[in-house]
Amino acid sequence: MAATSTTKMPIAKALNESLRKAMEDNPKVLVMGEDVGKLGGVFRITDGLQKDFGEDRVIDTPLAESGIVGTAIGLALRGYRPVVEIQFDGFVFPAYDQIVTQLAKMHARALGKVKLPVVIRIPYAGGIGAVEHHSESPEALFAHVAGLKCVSPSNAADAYWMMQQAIESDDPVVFFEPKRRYWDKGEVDTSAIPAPLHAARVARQGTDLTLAAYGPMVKTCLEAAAAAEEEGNSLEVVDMRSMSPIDFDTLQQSVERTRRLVVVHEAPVFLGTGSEVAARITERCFYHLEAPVLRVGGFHAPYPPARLEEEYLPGLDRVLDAVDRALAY
Amino acid sequence: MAATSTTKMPIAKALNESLRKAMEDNPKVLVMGEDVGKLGGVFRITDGLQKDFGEDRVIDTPLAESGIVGTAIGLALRGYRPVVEIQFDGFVFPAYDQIVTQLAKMHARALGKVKLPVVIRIPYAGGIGAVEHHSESPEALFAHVAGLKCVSPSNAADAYWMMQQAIESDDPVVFFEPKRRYWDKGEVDTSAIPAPLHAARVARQGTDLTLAAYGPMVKTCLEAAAAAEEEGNSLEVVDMRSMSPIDFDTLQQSVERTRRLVVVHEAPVFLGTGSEVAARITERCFYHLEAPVLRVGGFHAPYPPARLEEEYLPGLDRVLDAVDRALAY
Amino acid sequence: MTVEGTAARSTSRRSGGKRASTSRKKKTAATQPGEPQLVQLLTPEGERVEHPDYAFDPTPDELRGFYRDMMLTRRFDAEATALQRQGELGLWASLLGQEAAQIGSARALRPDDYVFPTYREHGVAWCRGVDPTNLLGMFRGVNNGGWDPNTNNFHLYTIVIGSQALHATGYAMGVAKDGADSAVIAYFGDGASSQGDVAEAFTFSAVYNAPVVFFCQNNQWAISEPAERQSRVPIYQRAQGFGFPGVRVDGNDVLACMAVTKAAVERARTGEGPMLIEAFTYRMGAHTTSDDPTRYRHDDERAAWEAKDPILRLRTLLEKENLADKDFLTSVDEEADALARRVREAVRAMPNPDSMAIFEHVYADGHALVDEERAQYAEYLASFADGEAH
Amino acid sequence: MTVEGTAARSTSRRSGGKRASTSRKKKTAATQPGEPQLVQLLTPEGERVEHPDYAFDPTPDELRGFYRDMMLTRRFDAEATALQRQGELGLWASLLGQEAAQIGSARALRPDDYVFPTYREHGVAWCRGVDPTNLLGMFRGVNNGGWDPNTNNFHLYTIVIGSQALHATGYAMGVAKDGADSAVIAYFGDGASSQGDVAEAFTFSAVYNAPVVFFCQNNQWAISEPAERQSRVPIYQRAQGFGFPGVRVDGNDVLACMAVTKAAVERARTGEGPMLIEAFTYRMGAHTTSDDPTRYRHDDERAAWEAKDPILRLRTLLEKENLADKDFLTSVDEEADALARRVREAVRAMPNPDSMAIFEHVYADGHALVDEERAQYAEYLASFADGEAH
Ligand SMILES: Cc1ncc(C[n+]2csc(CCOP(=O)(O)OP(=O)(O)O)c2C)c(N)n1
Ligand SMILES: Cc1ncc(C[n+]2csc(CCOP(=O)(O)OP(=O)(O)O)c2C)c(N)n1
Ligand SMILES: [Mg+2]
Ligand SMILES: [Mg+2]
Repeated sequence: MAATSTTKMPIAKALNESLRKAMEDNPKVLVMGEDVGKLGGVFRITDGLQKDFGEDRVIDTPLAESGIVGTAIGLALRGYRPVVEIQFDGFVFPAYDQIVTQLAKMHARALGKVKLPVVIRIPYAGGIGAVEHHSESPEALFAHVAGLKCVSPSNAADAYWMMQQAIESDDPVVFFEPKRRYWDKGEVDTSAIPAPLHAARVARQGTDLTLAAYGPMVKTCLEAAAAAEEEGNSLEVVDMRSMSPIDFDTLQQSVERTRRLVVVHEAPVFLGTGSEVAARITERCFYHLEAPVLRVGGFHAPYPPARLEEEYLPGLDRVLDAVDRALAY
Repeated sequence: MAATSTTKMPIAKALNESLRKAMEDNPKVLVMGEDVGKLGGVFRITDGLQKDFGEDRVIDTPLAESGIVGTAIGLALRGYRPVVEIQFDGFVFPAYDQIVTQLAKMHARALGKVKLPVVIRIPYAGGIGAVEHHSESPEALFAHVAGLKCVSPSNAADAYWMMQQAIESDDPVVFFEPKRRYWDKGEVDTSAIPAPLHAARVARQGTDLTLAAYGPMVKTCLEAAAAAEEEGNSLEVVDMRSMSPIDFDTLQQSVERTRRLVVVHEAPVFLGTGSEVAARITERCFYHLEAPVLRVGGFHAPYPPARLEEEYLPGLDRVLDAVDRALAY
Repeated sequence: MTVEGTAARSTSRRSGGKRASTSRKKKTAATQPGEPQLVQLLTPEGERVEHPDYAFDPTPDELRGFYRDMMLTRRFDAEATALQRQGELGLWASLLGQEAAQIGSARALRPDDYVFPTYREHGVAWCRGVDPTNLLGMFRGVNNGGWDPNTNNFHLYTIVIGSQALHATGYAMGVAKDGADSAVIAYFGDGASSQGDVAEAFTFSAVYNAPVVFFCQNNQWAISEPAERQSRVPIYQRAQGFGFPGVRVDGNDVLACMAVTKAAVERARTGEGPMLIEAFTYRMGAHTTSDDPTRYRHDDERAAWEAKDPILRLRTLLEKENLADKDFLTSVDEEADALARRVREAVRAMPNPDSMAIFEHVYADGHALVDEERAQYAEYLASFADGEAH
Repeated sequence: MTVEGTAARSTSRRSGGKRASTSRKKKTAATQPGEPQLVQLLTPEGERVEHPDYAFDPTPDELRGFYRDMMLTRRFDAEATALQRQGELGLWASLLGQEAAQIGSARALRPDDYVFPTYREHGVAWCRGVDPTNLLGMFRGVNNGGWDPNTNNFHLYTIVIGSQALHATGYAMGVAKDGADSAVIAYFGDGASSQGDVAEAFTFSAVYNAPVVFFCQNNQWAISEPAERQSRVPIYQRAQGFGFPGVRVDGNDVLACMAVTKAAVERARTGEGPMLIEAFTYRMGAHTTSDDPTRYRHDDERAAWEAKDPILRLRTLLEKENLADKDFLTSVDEEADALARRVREAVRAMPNPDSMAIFEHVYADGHALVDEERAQYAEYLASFADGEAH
C-alpha cells in the first residue's frame, strides 16, 4: 500500500495538478486551446504548464473552436492525446460539428481500428455573474450523442482523478468543469485508488427521498439535504458524476430504498439529462416509486442576464420545494 | 365557406406547393440552400421555384451551412423570411452554432425588438438506404434549445399547412421532413382551416394504450395499431406533430383514457424526445398509469450502415413488443 | 434616446466653413522597408501626410468633431471601467486606444447604413447615436443587449466571435435585393479573423457581391494571444484570395480610418462589392476588466503605442493649426464630465429586471412550455409571499 | 490486402531505365490571355511542354505506370458504377475524368506520407495500395468505411465536406512534433473550399507551419453548383491570403499533377509549411449515381472536356514516343478486366453485417448503456427464435 498523500486544494488546482501529472506520465498528452499558454487559461486551470512543458505541448491556438477540435482529432490519429480547453460553455458550438460528426463517430467508422483519446474540457454552468454565453449547461446536447462520454466532477478529489481517467480513456470524453465551484476546496489523495470514471457515488445517505445531481448542483443538493434534516426529512444525495453513461444501477438501488427521486441540474429541464433519469428510473422502479420523479432545473429560456441568474438557477429553495412536492404524494 | 379544393399528392409535392404558395403570397419569402435552384434540391422539394421566382428569391448558396444560416439571419434582420434547406440531417451541424447561439437567442437578446422568422428545413431520419450522415434524427438537439420551435409533419396535408404556418411564424422553426415518407400520398385541401402548428392530433382512436410519435414513425404506429387490432388490442395513435413545444395536454388526455403510453421515434432513446414525454406524462398522469411509459427508438450508437438500418429503425415488431410489455404490467 | 452622437455628426457635416488649410503641411507618409503598406493621413506627431489613393481634406468642424467624438468616447469608456471597479458593472471591455479606428470608420457611414459590432464598439455606437447607457445593460447584467437595432441601425453587441460577419453579409444581401444603396459594416477583431464564420462571410459576400465592409480592428491581441497566432501574414491580405480588396490603415489615425472606410462604403454603394479594412491599432488596456495582461505582455509594448495615441495626434494638429482654442477644448472636457456623470447616474438607477422577465421574449409568438413554466414559477414565488414555504 | 497499387508504384520507382527522351519535343505551355496561370506539362494533344518551376522527366516505366494506374482506376470506377446500377451498391461517387489529378498527386507521395481523402479519391486509394473492394463497403451499405487507415496511411473517406482538412492539419502538426519528415495531403473539392473548416485548416497550418498539402480538385461542380458559386477568383489564390503559396495545375495532366505535388510535399518535408494545389479538372459523370446532371448542365460542356481527357493524352504520348507497344496496352486492358472481375466477385460475396454489429465499436472502452441495449436487443431477437413473438 502506498503511503497516502492527501492535500487540501480547490477544484481548479486539482485539475491543474491532474493535467500536470498526466503530462509528466505520458509525453503524448498535449494541452491546447485559446489562452492556455502564458495566461494559463482564463480560469488558470493550465497555469504554469506551458512554462514547464513548452509551447510544443501546451498550445495556444488560433481563435477557432472547430479548428481546435478538428486538429486535435488529427493529432489523436497521429498518436497524441490532446486535452482541449473550450474557453466557456457557450463557445463550444462552433466545434459541435467536429465533435458529433467526427470525434464521436470515427472510431465506429473505422470499425475500431482508430482510437480518439481526446478530452474536451468545458468550464460550464452559471453562478459567476457573467455575460451571455458564459453560464450555459449544454451537457444533454453531448450526452445524447453516441460515441461521446460526458462527466462532471463535483469536488476536488473527483476533479483530480476523473481528469486522469478521462485522459487515460481511449474514448472522447467531454469533461464539464463546474466553474463556480473552481474555488471550493477539498481533500485530494493522490495515491488513492479512484472509483471508476462512470460510477455514481452516494454522497450522503438518507431514507426518505433521493436527490440526484452532478457537477455544481451536488453542493446545492447536499445543502438542501442538510436543511431538510432540520425539518426531519432524511435525503440521500447521489452524485451522478457521469452523464454518459449514467450509472442507473446506483440510482436504482437508492430509489428502491427511498422510493422517491428528485433530479437536479442547471440545464433546462425540458430534454435535460433529468428527463432520461426520470424516464429510465420510472421504468426500472415502477412499483417502488411513491411519487413521480420530479425535476428541478433551468427554464426553457436562454440563460438570463446575471442579475436574474439566482432566479434561474436551482437553489436550495427550489430543490426543497420539489422535495416537499415529492414527499406530499 | 370557401369551396374545398382537395388534391391527392405526395408529401414532397405538398411541400413544394406550400413553398410556392408562400412565395406567391409574400415577396419577402426566400428559399436558400445548396442545390435548391436548377436542381430543385436533391429531393426536388424546391423544384421549379427558381424558374418561376428567379435567382434572387431562390438562392443557390456556397457550400457552407454556417454561412447559409448566418446570412439567413442577416436577411431576416433586413425583413426577409428565409426558408433554408439543409441538404441532409447530418449536415446541419456546421450551422449548429449559428442556430443555437444566434438564431435561437437573438429575439430574447433584443428584448423582443427584432424577430427571426427563419425556417430551417431538414430532410431527416432514415429508411432510404443511404450512406453515413444521411439518415439521422437530431431533433432532440434542437428541441432542448429555448428559442427554437421544432415540428415534423407525417402526411401530405400537414406538410402543406405546417410549412405555411412555419413560414408565417415570427419565430425560428426547425422543420423536420420525414424523407422516407416524401413519396407517400395523401389528400391536401388547400382551402381548409388548418389546426394550430403545435397541436398534436389523435390519428387513430383506441382504448388500451397510446402510441405517441411524429414524422416518419406515425405511419409505423398506425400500422402497429392495425396489427394490434387483429390481436384484440385497441391502440390510440397520437401524431405529436411538434417536438417543441410538445402538446402535453393532448397526450395527457389520451393517456388518462388509455392508461398506458409508448413513445416511438427513430432518434436514439437516450435523451431523445421520448424521455421528456415519459418524464412529463408520468408526472401529469402518475395515478393513471398502469405501466411505465415505454420508449422505442434508436440505439445509443451511430446510425448504422444501410444494410443494418432495418435492425436499427423501430419497426412494427419492436413497437408491438413494447406494446406487449406495457400491456403486461 | 440621447442623440449627442448624432448631433456631433450633423455638426461636422453642416460645415460650410472653409477647408482646413492643411495642404501646405502635407507630405507623403514614409513606409518602413519590409513593413506592409499602411494608409496614414496623420502621423503620430500630428503631421498631415498624403496618400495617393485616399485623399481627405476635413473641414475644421470635422476635425473638431472627431476630437470631440474621441474624447467623449474615451471618457465614457473610462467611466465604465470605473463603474466596474465600483461593482456597478460585472464586466467591461474597454476600447481604450481604438478610438480613432471606431470614430473614423463610423463617421464615414450614413444613417441608413447598418452596423454589426462586436462587444467593444462603444465609439461606433456613440457615432450612431446609441445612448451610451444602453451599452451598459449587458455589462451590468440586467439584460443581454436589449436595444432596438433599427433605431440607429446598430445591431446588438455580438459576443460569439465572428458570428456577426455573416449577419452583416446576409443583411447586405438583403440591401442589394431591395435595390437600396446603403452599405453594411461588420466589425471584428484580429482573433476573429481565424473563425470559419468570418471566412464564410468573405465567401458569401464575394459571391453575391454584397455591399458589406469588413472592418477588422487588429489591436494586436486576442486576450493573451498576439496577432501572429492568428495569421502569418497581415490580415488585410486575406481578402484578396476571396476576390475583393483589402487594405491596412493606421488604426490610430482617425482621418485615414475615415477616408478608407468612406472609400469602402462608396464601393459598396456603387455595386463593387465587399472590401476588408484592417485597422492597425492597439488595445491599450486589458482585454476586459477580468483580464490581467501583465501575465502575457510587456509594459514597453504599451509604452511604444502610447506615443501613437489617436487623440494626442489630432490634438497636436488642432493646436498647431489653431483650429481649437482653449474654450473649445474646455467645453469638450466639460461635456465629457457631464457625460460621465450622466452615465454613472443612469447606471446606478438601472433597475434590476423583474423575476418574470426570464420568460419574456423567448419567443415572439409564444410557446406552451414557456407559458407553463412561467405560471409554475409565479405560483412558486407566490407561495413565499403567502408565507407557505421554507 | 491486395497490393496491386503499391506494386505499380514500386515498378515506377525501380526504373534504372533511361529517361524518356521527351526533351526534344518540349515547348512551353501557352497561357490564354486573361486566364490564370495553369501548370501544364502534357497538353491535351499529348505534347510535352515545359514549365519553368516544375520540371519533370519521367522514365518510360513511370509513364507506363501512370497509364496503368489511370486505366485500372477508371475501369474500377466504371465497374462500381455498373454494380450500383445492378443494385449491388446503394450509391457510387465516380471519379471519371479526375484520374490524372488523383494518380499524379498520389504518386508524388512516399509510403510514410499520410492521405486524408473525401469520398471520391478512388485513384488515390489505388496508389496507396488500398484494396479497391475496401472502398465499396460504405457504398454497399455494409459499413461506414471500416478499413485501417494506418495500413496504407490512407484515412477513411470523409463525407462531411471539408472536415478532413482539419484532421490532416492536426496530423501534420503531430508529424512536425515527432520531428518526422513525412508530408500529409488533404483532398477536397471546389465546393468544400467554402467551408469554414477549410479556412480554419489554412489558418492552423500556416500558423503552425504544418507539413500539409491541400489538394483541391476543382472539378467545376459541387453537385449542381458551378465553381463560380464558391469563389469569384480562382481557388488557388485563396492560399496567399493565409500566407502560403497556391498554384493551379492542369488537373487532367498527370505529369503536371505529379510534378506540382512533388514540389509541394518537398516543401512540406523541408519545413516550408503548407501549400495549396488547385487541380483544374472536370467531373465527367454525375455527382453520384443518385444525381441527374441533365437538370443543370449542358452536354457540350462535357464534350469540350472530353477533348482534354487525362488518359487519352498520355496514351497519345506513349504511342507517339513508342513507349507502349500493343502487348503493354493489351496487358493493361486485361489487368483491368481482371480487376473488374475480382471487384465484382468480391462485392457480391460481401456479407451483410451481423445484427449485433450495431453495438460494436461505438466505444473503445465500453459503455454501460450500449451493453444494456445490446443485451436487450439480443434478448428481443432471441424471443423470435423461440417463436414467442409476433
Ligand atoms: C467563439 C468564441 N470563442 C471564444 C470566445 C472568448 N473570447 C472573447 S473575446 C476573445 C478574444 C477576441 O479577440 P479579437 O477578435 O482580437 O477581439 P478583441 O477582443 O481583441 O477586440 C475570446 C477568445 C468568444 N467570445 N467566442
Ligand atoms: C457539410 C456538408 N454539406 C453538404 C453535403 C452534401 N454534399 C455531398 S457532396 C456535395 C458537393 C461537394 O462538392 P465538391 O466539394 O466540389 O466535391 P465533388 O463532389 O465535386 O468532388 C454536397 C453538397 C455534405 N456531404 N457535407
Ligand atoms: Mg484583438
Ligand atoms: Mg466539385
